[in-house]
Amino acid sequence: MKLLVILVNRLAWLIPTVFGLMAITFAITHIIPADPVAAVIGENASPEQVAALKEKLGLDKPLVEQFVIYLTGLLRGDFGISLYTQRPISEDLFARVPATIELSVVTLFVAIAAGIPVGVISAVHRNSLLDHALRIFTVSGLAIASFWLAILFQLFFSMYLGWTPLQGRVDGWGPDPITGFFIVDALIIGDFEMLGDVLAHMVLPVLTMAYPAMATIVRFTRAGVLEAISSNFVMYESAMGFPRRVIIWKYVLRSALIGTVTQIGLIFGILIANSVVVETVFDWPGIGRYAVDSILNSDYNGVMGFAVFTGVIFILINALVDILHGLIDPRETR
Amino acid sequence: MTGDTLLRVSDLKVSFQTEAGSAKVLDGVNLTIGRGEILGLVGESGCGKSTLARSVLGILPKNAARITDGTILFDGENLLERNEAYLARVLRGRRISFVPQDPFSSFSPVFSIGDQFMELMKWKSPEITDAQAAARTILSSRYGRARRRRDAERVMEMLSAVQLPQPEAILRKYPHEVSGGQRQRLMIAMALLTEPELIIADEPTTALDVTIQAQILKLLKALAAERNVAVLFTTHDLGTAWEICDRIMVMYAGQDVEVAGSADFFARPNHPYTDRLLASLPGAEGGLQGIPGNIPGFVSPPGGCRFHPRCDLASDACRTTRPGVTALGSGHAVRCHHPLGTQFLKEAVT
Amino acid sequence: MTLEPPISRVATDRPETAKPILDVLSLRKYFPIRNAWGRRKGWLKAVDDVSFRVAKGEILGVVGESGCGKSTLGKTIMGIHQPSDGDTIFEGRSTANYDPGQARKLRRHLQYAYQDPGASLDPRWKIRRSLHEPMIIHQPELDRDQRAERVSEMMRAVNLPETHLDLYPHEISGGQQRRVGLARVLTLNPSLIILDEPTSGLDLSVQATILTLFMDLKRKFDLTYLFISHDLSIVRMICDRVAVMYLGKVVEIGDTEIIFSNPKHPYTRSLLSAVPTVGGRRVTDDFQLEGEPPNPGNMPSGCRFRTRCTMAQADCAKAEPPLRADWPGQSAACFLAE
Amino acid sequence: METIRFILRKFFEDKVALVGLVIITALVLVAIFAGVLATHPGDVSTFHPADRLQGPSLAHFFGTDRMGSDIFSRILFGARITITIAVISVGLSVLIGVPIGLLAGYYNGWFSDLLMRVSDIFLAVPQIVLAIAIAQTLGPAIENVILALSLTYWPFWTRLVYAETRACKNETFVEASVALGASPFRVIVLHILPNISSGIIVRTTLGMGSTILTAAVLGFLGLGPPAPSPEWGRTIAESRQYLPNAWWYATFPGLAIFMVVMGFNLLGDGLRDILDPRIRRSKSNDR
Repeated sequence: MKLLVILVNRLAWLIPTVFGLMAITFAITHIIPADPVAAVIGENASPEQVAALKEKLGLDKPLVEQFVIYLTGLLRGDFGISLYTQRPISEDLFARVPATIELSVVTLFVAIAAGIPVGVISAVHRNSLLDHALRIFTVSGLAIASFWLAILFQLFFSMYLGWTPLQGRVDGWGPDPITGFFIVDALIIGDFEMLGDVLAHMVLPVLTMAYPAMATIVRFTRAGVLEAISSNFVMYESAMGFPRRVIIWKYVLRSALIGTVTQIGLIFGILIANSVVVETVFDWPGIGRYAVDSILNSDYNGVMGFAVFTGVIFILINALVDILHGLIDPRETR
Repeated sequence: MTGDTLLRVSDLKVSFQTEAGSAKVLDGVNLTIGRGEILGLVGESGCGKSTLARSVLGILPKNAARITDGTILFDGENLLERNEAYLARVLRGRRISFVPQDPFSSFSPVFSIGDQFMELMKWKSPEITDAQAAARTILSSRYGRARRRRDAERVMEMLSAVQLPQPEAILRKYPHEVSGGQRQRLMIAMALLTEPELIIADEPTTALDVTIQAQILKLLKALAAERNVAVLFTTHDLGTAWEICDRIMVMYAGQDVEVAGSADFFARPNHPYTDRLLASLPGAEGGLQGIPGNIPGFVSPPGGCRFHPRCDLASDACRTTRPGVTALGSGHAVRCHHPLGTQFLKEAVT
Repeated sequence: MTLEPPISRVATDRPETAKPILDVLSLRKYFPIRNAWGRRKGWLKAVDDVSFRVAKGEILGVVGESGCGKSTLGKTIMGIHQPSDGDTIFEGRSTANYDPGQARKLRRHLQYAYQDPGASLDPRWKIRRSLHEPMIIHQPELDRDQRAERVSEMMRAVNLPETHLDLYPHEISGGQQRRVGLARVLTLNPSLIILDEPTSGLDLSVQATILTLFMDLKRKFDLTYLFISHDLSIVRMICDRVAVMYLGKVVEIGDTEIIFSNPKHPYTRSLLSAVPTVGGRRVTDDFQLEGEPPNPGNMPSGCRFRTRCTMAQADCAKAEPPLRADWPGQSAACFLAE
Repeated sequence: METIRFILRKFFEDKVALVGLVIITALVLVAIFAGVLATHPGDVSTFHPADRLQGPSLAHFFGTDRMGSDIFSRILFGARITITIAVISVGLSVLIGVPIGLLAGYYNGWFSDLLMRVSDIFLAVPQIVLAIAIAQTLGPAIENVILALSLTYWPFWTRLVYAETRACKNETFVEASVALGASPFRVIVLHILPNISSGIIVRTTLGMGSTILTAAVLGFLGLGPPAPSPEWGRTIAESRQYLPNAWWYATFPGLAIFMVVMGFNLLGDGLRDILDPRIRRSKSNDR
């Protein structure tokens, strides 16, 4: 019953949030005193050229009308036309989504698989030498600029040691797109050589993105475990002689994780933010790379399309995380 | 005292490391419990009664607390010489079990009550022999279907013994879905399920309302008698101690000061602290009297008898030497250089 | 609604000039119960049609178990909660028609001492500053020295050394925090103090000294107390009259000795029989009351106690029994009480 | 007074926080005295093409860039830009966000709800995404970076202060002050704000770190101050085409970012432990 409520509330909240996001991006492009037209055709264009372009882009209409056009377009999945390539932005974005999702999912998996045990161990051995070492390691992960880390990795592992490919998603063309996720596609066609190549290309981008994400997971897990470990039920279970590993890895960890599941949204935020620069450095053909290309080409529409698109994805992920939290926390659902 | 001695704590000293220095929280405490006996451990907050209870269970915080001296003999074996694995596997939960003060937070909020009962039975079922429990390894921790079924029957029997209505429904619930009184009944059920010889109950009714407290005390008293389980019952409430205890021991600032049979304890207090404590009870004869002064700190406690700064009868001996045990007959013993004894009785008469 | 017995019937140690200082008239405080959608699906009737009168100079005890509404009652009288209905008349003035801010100004002489005075003091303020604050708010005409003088006076009254003024709340003991809490409300020269669970969490030896202090201060400052407590032995010892609450209702009210020696309401009887008495008969031998109070958001019809009452009959489910003043110095809300 | 002494003593006990404090102090000093400390103070705007892409040496500690400018000196001047961006944009966000959060948290009503909904929408999207959009629209300039960061960062403070105000409002001491008749202004300014201030201070410190990182990303993407600005992120972006030979070109500016952000994070973590009143209380009550 309560779960249904969470579900409906979250979904109902989605609509104003997405609407608000669109209002913000519209405000950025139309209210902030900047002249996109000038940026496209240069300072020296004649007034007639400017007027023509404005009309073509719909910039000569009243603001409200522009907003309505903008909104209805977005709701149809129409992000407008790229000022640079003159192609529909949504086409380009959707074509690049699988690359970004594949990278993010693998990264998230690596970060969780490494971060949770490290967080638990760090908390259990609180204030030990190990804990201090891990603390320095995680604080570093949050302090490092990921584009710099990416470059250092490239410099060392690819250029100096030659262990990993320098950049790109795969050598050559990659598997024929079935799902668009190269790992899955390589598995489906059973081409393990291809799979190895795909994985080799992923190592560095995944490590770069996973480090700060893992650092965040370690911190949340550690804090959650520390809080849970000082609760009365741990004392009770120790007093009743439950095995220590059952107390820590079953009871404490479950309590700690339920509290921190809501932070997955935050971690996705970190991933999205980092994907922009990491995809650039590794020449990874995802939406982050698209955003950077748009910036370099002064493609306002492309940048805004990216902003709205990632914004909506992020909002959806957060809604899912909330619903997931409702599912696994008995205090929420019953 | 009923039967032979089950637990004998002798001269136990425990200190905690704090920022301010070493806090001597227990200062040579003695205690005995016979089989099937309910011993009340009474004292005000910070007297060390919970530390004593946890010392017996072996769950003092490892980093901060250190047992510096003394023995804890349980059924003849010194627990302080046993390693943690043995205590956790063989003693705790099986031969000595625990009823906590706060029944709400002592359940994990994210597992159903039934899950937590079965977790207990998985590790602590009375079917497991001591040898099996001691030898437990990660690999041998499987929980067979047949034993699970028998354990589930035990759980159901016990839930009806603690008078919980609709036991199946309760097992499916989560701890936040049942009331405080029911939670404490569940805690008592868990403590008894493993068929222990000693239950350590740490202020088990403090968090409850007075009518619920009466129900729980009644239940605990009846079940302990029925199953011949000894109970170490800590409380700050003298009335509660009167209700269910066979004997009562008073602690002050980490020292045991007096122990006596329940009736004797209230009728003939011999330690000045016990006497003043009874005089602080609402409705005490001669009007309400508190005890001036505060409980001393543990880092640099007063020497000798720690009550001496607040005691009218304090002499030089009290300031330097911890009084020995003076036996007054029929299990009544006091640790005081100037026990009130007969002189007090005379005053009370006049 | 039944009126209370006239004041003249009260016990003899009451002051001669027993005029009412506080009249509580059909006071109600309902909290909305919302379903998961945020819609109101009912009311939690924390205080439901409570009326009583407090005479100047007396101590009225309000007893009951957790969730019976006794703390909400105190806070509603104080104006911390807006009443849902009803009125409180303090020193002859009604507060029904004022907004909370104005009502508070009017009720400077009505003060509330919190259950946990440690938490009622700003943890980042030294005690001195917390003691000055009430006067800064209510008596801006006083200068710093005048306030300091009054603060010193109150610290002496509650037997605390003035050196404590420079400490933070967490640096003093629970008993001392209670004394500071009292000193704080006393600076405004109140005539009625609502004491909310003033002894809970205190050790026995400290509790006794605090109770002694209450009696001293009452004498010294000519105070009236509304004494909210779950501890029946303390209430019996210091209160002139006592009101017993169950699920938002006063089920019995009257002179302390009469109620404790001859309770009329079955709930009062159960409550009294649950209190352990050192040296007396043991509760564990003969306690009868079964079950726990029902969910206050979903109350039984008629008499609220009937689900646990051994005497309950069919009529008890039909109507709520009124508070009957049928006995000298004692009223009870039970159809069957004789 | 003893509070200050307490905090200082704690700083010296907590080595990690002390390291953070030292790094931040060094950063501020470097930013102020960049002109004095730099070995080639003119190299922010003058070029020596003959010396381009030289490795680290005594003449050029961190080597030279594609224009032959001294990277060490440029990093010192870059500290000025970094600190200006971080201080002003975090400062603006705090100034906007904290009062809104306080008011929305203290009062109940549709206006509070509206304010929180608006900040929720901002928070529903990663900060960098909106910042990129705004900075791109405004064009590359230091003041535009500051504007983009402030506009996207204030809702974070509103949310934080709102939550803390709500929690604080439920504390008994606030209820007690209201019951005494204290005015809302008095309660907010004298009771609530001081009690939530330690959280704000800690978050401000940590926020400086994350803002420096975000600003560096903007610089890296070419949305920061334009060339020939010695902004660290931009310098790293420039270096990419000269890898792997000119390894120093990318390494040292990145190291500078890392050190500074690390300094703020360590300081923030340390302050969290030092200022948390719960920790203080429990320690003073330890037996």
